[in-house]
Amino acid sequence: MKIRVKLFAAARQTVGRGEVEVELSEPATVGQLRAQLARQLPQLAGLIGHASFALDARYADDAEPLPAGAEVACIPPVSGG
Amino acid sequence: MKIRVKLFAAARQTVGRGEVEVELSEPATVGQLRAQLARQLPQLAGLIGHASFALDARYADDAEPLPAGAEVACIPPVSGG
Amino acid sequence: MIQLTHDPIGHADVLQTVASTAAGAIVLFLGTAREMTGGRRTASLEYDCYEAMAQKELAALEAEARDRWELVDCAIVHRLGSTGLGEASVAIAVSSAHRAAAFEAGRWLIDRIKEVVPIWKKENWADGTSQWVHPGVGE
Amino acid sequence: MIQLTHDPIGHADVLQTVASTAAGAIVLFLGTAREMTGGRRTASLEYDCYEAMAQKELAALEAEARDRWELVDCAIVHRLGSTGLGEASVAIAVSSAHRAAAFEAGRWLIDRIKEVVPIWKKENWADGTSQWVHPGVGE
Repeated sequence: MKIRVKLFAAARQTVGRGEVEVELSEPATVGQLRAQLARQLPQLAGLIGHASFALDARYADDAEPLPAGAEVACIPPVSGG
Repeated sequence: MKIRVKLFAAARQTVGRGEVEVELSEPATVGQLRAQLARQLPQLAGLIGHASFALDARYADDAEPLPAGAEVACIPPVSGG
Repeated sequence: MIQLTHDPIGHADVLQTVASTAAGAIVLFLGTAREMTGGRRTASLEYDCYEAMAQKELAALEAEARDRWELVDCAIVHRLGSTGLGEASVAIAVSSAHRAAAFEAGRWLIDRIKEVVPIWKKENWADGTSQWVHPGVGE
Repeated sequence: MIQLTHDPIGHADVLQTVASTAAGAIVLFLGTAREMTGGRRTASLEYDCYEAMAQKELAALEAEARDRWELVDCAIVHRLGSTGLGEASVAIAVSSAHRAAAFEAGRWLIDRIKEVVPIWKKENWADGTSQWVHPGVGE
């Protein structure tokens, strides 16, 4: 399945856009998405290793399944406030 | 010696003015002033027992001597803020 | 900056006093006149003050706070006289490079002010009675 | 009240939001853009945000704060986009009957915001370089 992943901050800047598409075999977990995203964007591998992921705007563990149609986002360590 | 004592809050309201005069034999301490003030204003004895005293706008212990000419104030428990 | 005032406290001015590009954090504390206390309704508050001593004590607390924490700036304003419901009786603003100092100094200042600064509050109750507040003194 | 805004934060409005005659204490925290960080000079900050999620996370933090402490009201505003030196990036206002709750909730909220809310800061350094801040990620 194709997953669109939202990118922010350094990830968005490095890639040059706010979203990337990742191809994963079904069923897939957040952890498999993380691994595939790091392979696809080696220049972001360090950041992706420290990032969290969100499904439908909610933090998700690596073990969670990726439901089809979910809004997926890569959340590098935050620095607001 | 005659000591003028500034009064505030409930003490000022009860006495009806912001200052009272107390007669003490010299030399006198803050503690002796406290005792004499309570005798002179029995309606304030409870408050005076819980009050602090200030000499020249600085908290003073009962043991401190009363210097002639100091500005003396009775400081009942505070409730600002 | 220490101020005793019979006018309403302008918290924007107090914040402005401590603002700085050296600060990463500002904490403003406002003590405000609450309507209900232990089931009784307040109509207004009134503050009495030994002004010369309150100035000294507040300045000493500001100096001690600057000693204990790395502050950029510090301002304390206390209202005197009649204070309406919801109005601020005290404003404390503290700025610092990092937030811990501003929070800790702000909290410490209001705690100490309530212990040592010669200012007294009178509750003007809605039932028409009134009462000077002297903590620890039996009624 | 939760708000994400590209405009300068009006702290008077934020305070107004939490003001109440039920409150005896208001704590306002402002995070402000500091000029010097570890010896380097900042020209401005810029904030990126995953807005849908930040709204949810901020609302969850507000709800948890109201659960943990007896609050009268609570307001959180975060600035997005370019933020000049001295300007506020975040404002948190908490009102409560007694001061302990307002101080503790205010401190807890800013600590938690810095841990979980998907907002990111870019330092635009005065030397013309810039850098997104991702704590814990090696440079």
